[in-house]
Amino acid sequence: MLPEQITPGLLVFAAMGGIAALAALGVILFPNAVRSALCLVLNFFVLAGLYFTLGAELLGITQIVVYTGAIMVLFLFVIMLLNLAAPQQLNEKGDIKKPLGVVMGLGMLALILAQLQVAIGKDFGPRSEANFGTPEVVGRTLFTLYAFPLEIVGILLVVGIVGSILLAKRKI
Amino acid sequence: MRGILQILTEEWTTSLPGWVQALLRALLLVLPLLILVPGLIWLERRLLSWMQDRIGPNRVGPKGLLQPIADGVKLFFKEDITPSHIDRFIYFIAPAIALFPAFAIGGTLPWGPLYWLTPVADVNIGILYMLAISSLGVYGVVLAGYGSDNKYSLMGGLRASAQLISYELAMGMSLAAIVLATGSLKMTSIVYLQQQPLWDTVNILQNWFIFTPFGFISAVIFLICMVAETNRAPFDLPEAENELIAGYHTEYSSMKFAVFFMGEYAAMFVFSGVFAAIFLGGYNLLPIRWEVLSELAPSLAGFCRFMEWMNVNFSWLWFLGKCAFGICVYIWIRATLPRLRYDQLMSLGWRSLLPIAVTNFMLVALWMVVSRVYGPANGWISYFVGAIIFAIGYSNVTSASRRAKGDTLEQRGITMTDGGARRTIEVIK
Amino acid sequence: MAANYNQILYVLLLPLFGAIFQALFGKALVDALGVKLGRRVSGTLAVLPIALAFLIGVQLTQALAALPPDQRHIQIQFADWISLLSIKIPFEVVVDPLSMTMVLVITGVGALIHLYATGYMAEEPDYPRFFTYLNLFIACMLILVLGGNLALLFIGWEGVGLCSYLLIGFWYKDLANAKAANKAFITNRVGDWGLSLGMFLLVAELGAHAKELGITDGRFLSYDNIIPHAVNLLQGQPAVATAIALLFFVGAMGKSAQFPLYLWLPDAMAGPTPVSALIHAATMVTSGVVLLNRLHILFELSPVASAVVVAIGAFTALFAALIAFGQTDIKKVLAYSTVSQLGYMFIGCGAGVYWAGMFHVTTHAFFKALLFLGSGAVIHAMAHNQDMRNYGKLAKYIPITCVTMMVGWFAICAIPFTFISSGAFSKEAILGGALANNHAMIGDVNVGRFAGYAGLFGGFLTAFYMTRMTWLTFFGNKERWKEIPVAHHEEHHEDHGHHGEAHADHHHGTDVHGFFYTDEEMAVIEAEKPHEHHHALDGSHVPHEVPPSMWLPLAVLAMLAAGGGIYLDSGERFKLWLQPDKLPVIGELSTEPHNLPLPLTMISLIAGGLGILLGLAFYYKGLPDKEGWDLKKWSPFRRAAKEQFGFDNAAMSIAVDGGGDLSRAAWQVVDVHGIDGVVNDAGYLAGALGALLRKLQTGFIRSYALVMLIGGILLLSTLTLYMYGLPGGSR
Amino acid sequence: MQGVPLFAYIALALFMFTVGTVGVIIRRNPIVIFMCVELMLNAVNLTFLAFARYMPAMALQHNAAQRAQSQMAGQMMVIFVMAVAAAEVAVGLGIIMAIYRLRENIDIDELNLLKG
Repeated sequence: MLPEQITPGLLVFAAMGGIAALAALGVILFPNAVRSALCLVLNFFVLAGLYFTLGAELLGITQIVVYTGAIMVLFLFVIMLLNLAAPQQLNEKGDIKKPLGVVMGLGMLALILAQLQVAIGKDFGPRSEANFGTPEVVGRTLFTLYAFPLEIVGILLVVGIVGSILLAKRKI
Repeated sequence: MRGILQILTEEWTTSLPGWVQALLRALLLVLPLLILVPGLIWLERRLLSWMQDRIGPNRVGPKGLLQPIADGVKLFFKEDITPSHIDRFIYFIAPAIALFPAFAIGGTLPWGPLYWLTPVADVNIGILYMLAISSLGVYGVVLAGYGSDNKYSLMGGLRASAQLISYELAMGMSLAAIVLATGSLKMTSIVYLQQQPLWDTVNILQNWFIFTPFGFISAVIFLICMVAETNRAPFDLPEAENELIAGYHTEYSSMKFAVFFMGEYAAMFVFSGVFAAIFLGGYNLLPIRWEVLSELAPSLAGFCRFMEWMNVNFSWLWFLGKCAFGICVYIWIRATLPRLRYDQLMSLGWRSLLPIAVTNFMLVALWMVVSRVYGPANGWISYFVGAIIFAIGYSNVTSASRRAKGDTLEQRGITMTDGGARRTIEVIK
Repeated sequence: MAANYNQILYVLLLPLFGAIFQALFGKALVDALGVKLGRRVSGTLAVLPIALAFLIGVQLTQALAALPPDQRHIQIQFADWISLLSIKIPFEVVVDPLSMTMVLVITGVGALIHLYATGYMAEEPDYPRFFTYLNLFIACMLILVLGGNLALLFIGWEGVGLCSYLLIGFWYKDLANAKAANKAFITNRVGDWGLSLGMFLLVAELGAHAKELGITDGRFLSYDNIIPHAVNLLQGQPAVATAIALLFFVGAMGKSAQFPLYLWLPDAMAGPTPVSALIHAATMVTSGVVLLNRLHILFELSPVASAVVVAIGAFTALFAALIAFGQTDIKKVLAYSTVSQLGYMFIGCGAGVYWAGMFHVTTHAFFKALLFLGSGAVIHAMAHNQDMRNYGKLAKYIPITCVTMMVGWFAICAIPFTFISSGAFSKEAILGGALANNHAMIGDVNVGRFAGYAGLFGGFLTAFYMTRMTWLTFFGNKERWKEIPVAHHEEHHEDHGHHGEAHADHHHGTDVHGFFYTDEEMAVIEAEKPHEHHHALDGSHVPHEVPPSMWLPLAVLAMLAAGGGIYLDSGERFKLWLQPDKLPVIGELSTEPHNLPLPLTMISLIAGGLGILLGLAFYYKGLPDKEGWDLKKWSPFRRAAKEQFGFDNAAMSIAVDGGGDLSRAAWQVVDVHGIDGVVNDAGYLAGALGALLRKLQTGFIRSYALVMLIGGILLLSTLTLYMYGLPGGSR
Repeated sequence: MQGVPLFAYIALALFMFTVGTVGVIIRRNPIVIFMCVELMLNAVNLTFLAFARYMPAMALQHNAAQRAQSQMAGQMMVIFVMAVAAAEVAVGLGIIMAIYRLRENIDIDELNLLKG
């Protein structure tokens, strides 16, 4: 399960994974929502890099376009819009939920790790073809085998758009 | 045809280690950008003053050519003011983020048919990469606006985030039409396809996308969107000086301001390059296929060979020329058009550009299907018939909605929230 | 000629696209182009798909006719539709002589009637809606006849029922029309009940014996599985065969207006006249005959069922013919005549001469469409007054209509040896088949033969009442609309009506007026009732001939009615086309009866001639006093006939009042005390439980998340314990 | 990537998921909670992709078509997760904005309309 030797790839992964993990921690530790959001942007950006290392180049770039470029900008927009009117910070007073939540979270981490010990053995290796993440291959699969889910997702997005417009408009 | 440049550089470059090659390619992109930015500033000021019938910078150096250098020196030595009560980390990182995409976008631009020199990385997902990186540009502006702890800056940042997201969609859709037509996201193959016969029929001309109907529509939409994406007039609402002082960079001074400045001009340059590569035939000088012409007119064969030679060896020059043309268009637009109102900006992006881009995309699909089955002529006929149907439907819908809702903001149900006090903004027609 | 039978799909889809186009863009078109031009364009676009479908149909029919007779059954599967575990129902289309005959009738006559309707409905504000329904009807009818399995037939069957409902109630603001539409729809449900039960029974039987019969593809509803296998399946079980056949016949009765389910058809005349011509005379009502033809193998296997078919057909033919004597509304006369003619078709089908039934369907489509369209022209000329008592001497004013309608009259009177009376050819075949054969037997009684005699008498009646109608309308001694009694001016609305005036004082419980309206709604509807198609008819009225778009279809149909019979009959053309060799079970059937004192044609000639002569004798001088505006002077027979011999009243009071009482009883006893009690108690119980449980809902989302996480951890711990075999778990 | 075991990717994803879960519980700002949900979704995406790239040895016994299908399934899931997440964010932020407009406050502990 653990690597036998240190390779350059491992070092790169360690660096990226470390940044991603720290950024993830930052999301929940910064009291300021904008900094949380920035940490999340960093996390997503590094994740895109990790997708590249996994060979999924289209998904990596999509991750940047969708998450970093659109979703997180929306988050920032909303945070700033709400701040614009109400500059006071939300007070993050501690209560019993905080320590309990952390303990429970660590418990979950430990339990799942224990499961993973058994589940992931040595017989997993990077066995997919190298070009499995190119636009051609992904597109071909998406529009043949997964055409119906794609259509449904399209409908979902349309409904989402209409819904958010309805929510945002005062007068319809 | 091998040119001097090829003979001189190919063997030497390809013999270097891979990472050195990559570094070399990156330098070949970034250095010209950095060098050209002061020139651009001079060009803009001179051109703008010429269009506005005044003289412009003319004191430092011949024709004021050294003015940008003087400005740079001034900016370097100015006092660097940092406001108190700010979010320091965000405040400092914002200019860097603003500069980053401008340089990163250029990574897939091909400057010539010399694969070992350019582009920096000819990735499979070139256009997507370009869109992804350009979508990161908004962070610089938004964070600058937020980090400055200034109401006007914050509003500028807010405006920028909404504006950039809105126009990115239309931009992506307009490029999607081109991607559909070429079948590839690679910049080099898009340029290569533009060297094919025009409209699949005219053998002697190159198929620059701006000459095809769908490409022309895409080009117009892309042009508008790229102006909006670079926050240039008439879409410079994030830094509208008469409403927001200077918007997101109100609180920046000295070098940090210079970095924003540089980022903006670099972005203009790079977007012009993207426009040139996708719509204007890339590094080709003229939309003429010389080898075909020389077969048709043997008397011109020598001239054709010469032109081909020019094309190969000075491709970077033609490409730069097209970029310069794009920048002149930027300046021309800035000199001509007044700034849009915010709701006009949104309405233009969402209600005009996006539907047109999407329709164009679908029409390209129609054209491709029909022309593959029934030949190019029928393909074009179906494209135009579809376009006319859409135009009629679109004009009907818009006129109906205008009749139903009226033209003022209030009648259209738009109100603007502004710092707790809510008021409906009336528009005087 | 190698034809591409896939083109049949165009025949199906063209009218459908027409309907969709009319529905989506018709109104916009009329708005955009202005009323006059818009309606013209919209009408043209409604006629066009039908005409195109007709042309394709002709081409395919020619191709089919070129094939040898035993290859003329082509079944094409276009797509999967329903695919269950063991039953597969594809979207399939059958191209054979039967379906192509109907396609030609539907699209040919349909196109003519569409054309006619563009003129007839020119004043109608809801123009595109009308053509939407009309095109949709054609599409559904084509699905009905072309569908390759019973499920598709059922779709078409319901579709035409729906279109019929929509079109009868086209002027839905007039309450009587809405009620007539409801009546038609609800009466048809009875038939559909039979059809669906028959279908289920047949499928259950086929499915149960699929292995023995060798049906492997699971398409139990498809004709190419039913028809070859039905003999093997049902030969040994006559009771089942009879049950299935009778259930299908119930379906056919509903759609084809056989006694006692004929009730809706006369009321259906409330719809616009082109609708009456297309749906309630030429096409939809014949779908029962088509069904019997399609599944004739089932009826061949069951002489009892055939006898029932024959008996009901004969009774309907006579009963409706008698009722027609008491009608004063020109369209009602034609409606009862339609019911009567449908009875003839069922006599043919029951007697085993299925092709003759279809033959009569075809000729009837020609002359009855002609008669209806002609009556529409008359009504058009007479300011939408439908009462024959107000007509007279119209031949002078509307000569084209008169001539064409005379052709129709002559065709329906079925006078042999005249060669232009197309009804004669088909009716001879039907009656000959009934009299010559002994297929329809119950025990030792040959029901078919009695039906044949009844049919001969019916021919006499037909000639009589049709002569009455023609003479009252076009000839006589005076132009009676110039002297309508004052009291009668108000009364002519009644002819659009539902139950007629006899029901005005007849109470149906609280819901007096109809099935769905309350009194308040009624009042509103009455107040809003449009009057645009009820112009006053008074002494100063001058009838005008109809426009070309209306008399052109009349002329074409008149030619068909005159020449169609002899063309299709010469050289047994129609018989060889539809049924080239003997039937699979009952074998060869003769249409030449030997047990009559005179040849059949002579008897028919006498019956028809006598009918015409008697009619002339009665009505030559115009309207006799005994049928005048004063109902008190009428003879008892005629008054009874006007009220359908009391049958309508009886059926209505049993079905509507009885049903109402039953429902009220169910509501007040079963529902209020039984079901509501249980439901309410359950509600109280749930409410009490909820009141306890709501204490748990604090409303703090984070607490919920925490609890969820704790639950997840508990699950994970169990799993881990299990995996590692710690105390309490086992590996 | 060369030399990186599958476990490394999965462990990183697991860590991100845990952080997201804890964040949902301990933070009071609904927008941050939302971001934590996104974090969890991305952790799952990473898992999908890692498994898509690292197939078990027994997968090699399948025929080519099955193998291709199994290596594409993970990416497809990621695409759908992204699309659903985009829709979710659009609607969710819309709801937060609407709540803010209604109550001038978005503290999640003040929003207890769900209280029974």
